[in-house]
Amino acid sequence: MPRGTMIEAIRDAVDVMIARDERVVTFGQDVGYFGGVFRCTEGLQKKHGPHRCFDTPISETGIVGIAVGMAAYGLRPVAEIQFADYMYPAYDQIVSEAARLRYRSAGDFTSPLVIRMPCGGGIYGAQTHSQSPEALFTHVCGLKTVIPSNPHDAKGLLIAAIEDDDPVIFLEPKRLYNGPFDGHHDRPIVPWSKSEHGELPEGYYTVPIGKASVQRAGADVTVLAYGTMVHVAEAAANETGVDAEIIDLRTLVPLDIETIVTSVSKTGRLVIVHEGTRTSGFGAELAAEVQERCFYHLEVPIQRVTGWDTPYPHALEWNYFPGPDRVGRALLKAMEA
Amino acid sequence: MPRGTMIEAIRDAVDVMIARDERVVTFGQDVGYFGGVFRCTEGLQKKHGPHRCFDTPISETGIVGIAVGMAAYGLRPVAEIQFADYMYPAYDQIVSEAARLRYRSAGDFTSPLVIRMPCGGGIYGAQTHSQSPEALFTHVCGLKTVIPSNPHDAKGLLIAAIEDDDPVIFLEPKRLYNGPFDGHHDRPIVPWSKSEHGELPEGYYTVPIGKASVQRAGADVTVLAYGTMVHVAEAAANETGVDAEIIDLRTLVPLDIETIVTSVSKTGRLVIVHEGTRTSGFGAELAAEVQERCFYHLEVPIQRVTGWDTPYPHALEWNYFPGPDRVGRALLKAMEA
Amino acid sequence: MLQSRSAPTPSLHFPESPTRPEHAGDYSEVVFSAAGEVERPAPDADLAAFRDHAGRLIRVLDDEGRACGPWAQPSDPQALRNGLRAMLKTRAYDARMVRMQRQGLTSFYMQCTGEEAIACAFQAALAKGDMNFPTYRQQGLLIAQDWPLVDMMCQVLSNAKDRMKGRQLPVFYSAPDAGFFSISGNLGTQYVQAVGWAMAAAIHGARKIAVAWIGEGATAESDFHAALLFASVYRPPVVLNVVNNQWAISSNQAVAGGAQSTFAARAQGYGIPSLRVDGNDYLAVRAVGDWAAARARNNLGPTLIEFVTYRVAPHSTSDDPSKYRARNDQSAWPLGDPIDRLKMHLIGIGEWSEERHVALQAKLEAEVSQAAAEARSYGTLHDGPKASPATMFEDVFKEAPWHLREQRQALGY
Amino acid sequence: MLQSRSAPTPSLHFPESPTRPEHAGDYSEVVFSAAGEVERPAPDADLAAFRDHAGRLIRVLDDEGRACGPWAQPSDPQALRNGLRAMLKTRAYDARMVRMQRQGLTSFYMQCTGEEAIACAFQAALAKGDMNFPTYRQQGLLIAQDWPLVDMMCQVLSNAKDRMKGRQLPVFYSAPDAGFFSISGNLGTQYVQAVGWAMAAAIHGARKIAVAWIGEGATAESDFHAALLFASVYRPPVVLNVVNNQWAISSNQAVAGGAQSTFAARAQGYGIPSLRVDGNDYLAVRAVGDWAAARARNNLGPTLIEFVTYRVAPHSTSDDPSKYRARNDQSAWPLGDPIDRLKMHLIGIGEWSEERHVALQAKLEAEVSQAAAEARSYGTLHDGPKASPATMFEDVFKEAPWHLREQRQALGY
Ligand SMILES: Cc1ncc(C[n+]2csc(CCOP(=O)(O)OP(=O)(O)O)c2C)c(N)n1
Ligand SMILES: Cc1ncc(C[n+]2csc(CCOP(=O)(O)OP(=O)(O)O)c2C)c(N)n1
Ligand SMILES: [Mg+2]
Ligand SMILES: [Mg+2]
Repeated sequence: MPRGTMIEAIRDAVDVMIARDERVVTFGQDVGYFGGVFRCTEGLQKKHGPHRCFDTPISETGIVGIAVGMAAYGLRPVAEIQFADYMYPAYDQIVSEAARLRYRSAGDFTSPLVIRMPCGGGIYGAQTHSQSPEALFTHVCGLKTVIPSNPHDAKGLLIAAIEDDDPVIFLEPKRLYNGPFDGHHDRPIVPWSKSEHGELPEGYYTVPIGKASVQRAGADVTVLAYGTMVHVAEAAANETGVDAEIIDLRTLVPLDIETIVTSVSKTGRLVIVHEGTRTSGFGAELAAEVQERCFYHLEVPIQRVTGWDTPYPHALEWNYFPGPDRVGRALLKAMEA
Repeated sequence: MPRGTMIEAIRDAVDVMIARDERVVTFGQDVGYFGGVFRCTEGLQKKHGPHRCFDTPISETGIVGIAVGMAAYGLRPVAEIQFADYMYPAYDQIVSEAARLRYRSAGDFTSPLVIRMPCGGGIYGAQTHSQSPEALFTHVCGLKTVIPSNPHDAKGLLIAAIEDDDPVIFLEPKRLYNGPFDGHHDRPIVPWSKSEHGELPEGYYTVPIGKASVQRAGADVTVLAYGTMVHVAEAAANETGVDAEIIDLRTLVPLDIETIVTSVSKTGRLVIVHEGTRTSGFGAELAAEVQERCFYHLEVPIQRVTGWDTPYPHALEWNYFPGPDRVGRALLKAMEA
Repeated sequence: MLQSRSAPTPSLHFPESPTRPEHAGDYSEVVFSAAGEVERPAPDADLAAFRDHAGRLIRVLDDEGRACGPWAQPSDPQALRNGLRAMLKTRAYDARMVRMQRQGLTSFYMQCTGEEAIACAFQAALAKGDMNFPTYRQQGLLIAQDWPLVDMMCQVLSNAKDRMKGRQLPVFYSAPDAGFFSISGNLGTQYVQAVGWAMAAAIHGARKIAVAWIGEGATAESDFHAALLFASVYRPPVVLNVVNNQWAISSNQAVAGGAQSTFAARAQGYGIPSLRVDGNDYLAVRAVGDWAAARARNNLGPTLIEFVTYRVAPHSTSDDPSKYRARNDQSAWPLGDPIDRLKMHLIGIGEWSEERHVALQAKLEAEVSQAAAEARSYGTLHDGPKASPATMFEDVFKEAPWHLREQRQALGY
Repeated sequence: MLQSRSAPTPSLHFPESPTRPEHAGDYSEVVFSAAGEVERPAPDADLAAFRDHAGRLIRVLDDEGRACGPWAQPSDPQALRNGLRAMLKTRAYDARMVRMQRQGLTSFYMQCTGEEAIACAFQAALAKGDMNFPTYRQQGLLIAQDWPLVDMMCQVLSNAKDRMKGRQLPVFYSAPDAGFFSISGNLGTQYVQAVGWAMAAAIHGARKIAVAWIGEGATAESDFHAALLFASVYRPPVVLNVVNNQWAISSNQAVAGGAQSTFAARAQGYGIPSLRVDGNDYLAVRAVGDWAAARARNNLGPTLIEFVTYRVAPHSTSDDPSKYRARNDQSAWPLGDPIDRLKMHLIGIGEWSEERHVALQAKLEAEVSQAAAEARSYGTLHDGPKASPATMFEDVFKEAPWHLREQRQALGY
């Protein structure tokens, strides 16, 4: 199986879909000629023409606004927001429009669009290039929220998202673009080409939205994670020796509750890990659901290991990031009781 | 003690503060001459002049944008968003600016503003006049989120919010403007003047931000509620005969965790009630925190009774609204196990 | 450089309505032009040719109801009678729906009284396949196409035949077959969507145009800016309509920035040609609509049109304008009533009469009554059949995921 | 009305940069005017007096470095030498900070090379108490006030003396005492805040003005519209500056709508007077800055100024313009270098010399080097002292609530 980066995976997915489906167009700031600041659309304008891949003005409101109109017309727009931190000007169009159009028109009009955005920290991007706002999407009914942790899933999920008839928020952990990252920022960087998780099949394929994957089987504690945190959790399990079952959620809404409940019913212990801020983060929803469904299986309190309730700081990035040390301590604590 | 409506309470609070503090100004759509579509600022322009109470263009972005600039200058702006459902165009200014200004400038500049907005359903307002978006604020560090359930608290909390040095989101359950509402929409409307909860002291006073109040003491189940749901929960307790302890949170962030933990440690059972949509709603945060802190006291799973994960429908409003029947069933179920 | 000692004390300007309940109505500040006075630029003229149009008012009908000037089109009496009929029917429909709301058959209603010419005449400039992105005050677009009144009424009544399944506030119609996009409760959002829809049509080489609609108050919203900007940059086949009816609930158009410059002028700042039109003049609206639609169809790019009109009715059934407008406000409005003016024109050219008018009015009222009776038979908001609670969980997604199925079951369905 | 059979196939316009790596640089499309050509309106002139200004370019220095035309102010050689010094110091500072970033002492840096005149000359028009709401490319505002370089560098290095406690990305300064508002990473947001700040000043009768700054690319953001609208409606003492440096990362100003109309033209659509100025001409910037600031101070309302300039450097240290700009792009830029032009002027009027210039340059470089050494001594991003992790939990709120205290303890502090 060939290997590739997450950037290549995303580019491939859009490329394959533009070629397969004349409804697919992609656009965003610097997306056209330049190919995006992370180069996820590099070469696509040259290959497919500006009417399939183009630059937009710096207006997230406008980017998502035209995407809703295009999707209502029948296209399959794939809009890029340059950083998830800059999605807020588009939030009204996402929440009030894309998410509700099918419902309010009882299916007369729909909004099958994809909004891609790099998220997460680990690149010294400080508070406006590091955010993980997934909970602001999961709270909004009508949106699907997807976040891959490796190139294979990124490509397959993005193709599935483009084919999906509902609006999909597609979060890309930017720290994973060029290689897996387990939180040990002081160790040498591993590229995807050197990682067992770096497989990137060619051509068209999909990874289903709504299905989690078990990244690492284990018997003692369940860990729910997504994006970068999947790799951090794996490192923490290996380093503590705790026999953790690590579930990579891949899709947050709709959630793969079955896989989660099966695992927690077995282990009786749960640690939830995410990079976004803690209060009202997506971990809260996971904890609330699991405590209700697995109450009589749980042997210890569910723990959340998350970003702190502060903006993402620049110099203190690694004090903010929930790294393998913090996750490892939670695993050990879960085993204590 | 005199009685008054929640509208009078809010108007009083702004009036008192404009008179006391030359830094206080209020503005929003239809807020000036007309006094707001819910009449919360009626008469204030006439009394204090247009420079203290004025109309704005229909731009929520602009309303909060100028409020941030004014607050940075040293004023105490009280901005009205006509319905919470229309706060999304202002979300960027709220999240990226008001909430983070103190942090990013290490206190060089601050943003002591209040954003008032009517929220919640029960008036046949359909999906864009009924929303309860509190969880979209509680997830944002740097914001305080307040929601009163009666005139006394509304006035005291609003004065406290205006005096607070941090940005405060002030949610006003519009179904409570003219009277308490226990969810029995088919029964005669009770005005605040006829309700024991209708007390409205005159003049200046505050209700502290960050303190919950025990609306009804009880021994068997704890109910966490806020806004309209406080009254619904009370009706449900009375009607089922379950000896519930109903806690009116009043402030969601910072949360009064002590009062909550004390109560749940005593009752061992918890039902959380809110009107907003379920997934990633504020109830999730409450459940996550309580299961962690009270794990060994909990005798049954924590239940959430919430709005469904759909937009708020017009004709089926009462099928959407989490009324006393649904809350009552949760109370009984909590007592079963 | 510091101010001189004599600098005035800093102060702000707070725009006020020209009139309030304590005054007499006064619209003398409304910039207008004599009928026939404003030139008709070539559709592909340079932006410079439009400069003055932003500050003037295209009018075809003069005070005697004669059509005059370069915007007068060859007379087509049948088309004009159709227009008159559409306006009358819209007014009759509004009157009936307000009554039904007062009777408690539904929760809410919004009229377009006085503004009927705008939607009715503009719709006549459109073709099958074009798409309007209307506000809540463009019911005329549907009625001008003879869209079934019963269908509209069922939406207003949220009854069993409401195609929106009782989900939307009354008047928030959706009718793809009529080129009528689902109305949003959020002001402005659809304005930029129309630009996106037009971009999509052009990308696919389809000969369809989009029409964006917005009130003058809502031009303050961010989406208005985004729409103008994207339309300016990509030049898609879209017509950008602004209905300036002087009021946004209680606030005068001055609060939306209408005192410093016109809404038509906004567009020119983005390099988009724009016109300002008497919105109570059916012939002017139709002529300008044809002209702008042709520009879009001929790949000449977007046009913004400001329709100057007056909101005769309250904002909605929840509103009471006596609290904020002069008592005689309407009578101070200088541009008259669109129905009266078209009627006068048709009578003047010998194509209509008082008798035919009265007869038509009666016929339309009967039609509306009959539709109302039928619609009521399918239920009303508080009475009779309506969508099953199970439908509440549909259409959130194409297929309901497990959590919505669970919630439906929890509700007992 | 349907399109004729011969209607062109619908298509969109996709704005392209005039030049890309495969072409030779070309800025012949930039609208400009000869030095001295553009009139100077009275500060309280009607909007009509500004119409043409949106499409022309105010320039004072001609190709020989002579000051000419109505915008030339009485010569003040010492003020001009101060300006030259500020620009040279800014350039030396930028060069050094890029080097420090390349040495790995910090994560990121942004230069303003070629744009120094704008911030340096504009700052000279301001008074103590006024407030700038800058973007990341207005370091000149601080340097022109001789704000301590060490303080700025400590912010860039996120070290122990960084007043922002290492929280912000490098160059996101904050300096209330210098009238320099905290920079946001979110484009555009501060533009409308400046309007609010100016409104607050006017409400309290304070004789202070606000200055809003934005790049031409970011004028696409919604806050730009909100700012113009609120400024138009309330007429507060604010100057609205747009720095059009032709590029927004990889996209040319045409993508921001600069090909259809100028950014100065936008304002006139809102009824706000606007001017377009050669941003590489220190004298022109200073003259227009004085003029607009005086308008604000005299309660004459907002002014928008478009500064036409060129981004010589990459967008940031993370950017590589060779991927999207012509190799000789800079040399095709017709408005020259602001430092060279002011130097030529000063030498021309006998107030400067090559020798003094070289000496000043050397002195400033030494000053910068010394500051850099001192700043490094307080630590760098990856090395040496910095803010304690405990500080991470401060300033989220005025007082940390229990949950932040708990989190701080969980981190071990
Ligand atoms: C985003 C948003 N903000 C506020 C409102 C509340 N609102 C509904 S209609 C209206 C006035 C609109 O005035 P205008 O655009 O002039 O249209 P008109 O009612 O005159 O047709 C307001 C403020 C809303 N629906 N959406
Ligand atoms: C809301 C938002 N969207 C996108 C970005 C990413 N971004 C940072 S700078 C930039 C280009 C800005 O160009 P311009 O406004 O012309 O300023 P210049 O860099 O040329 O000074 C972009 C797109 C951002 N910071 N904020
Ligand atoms: Mg209006
Ligand atoms: Mg730029």
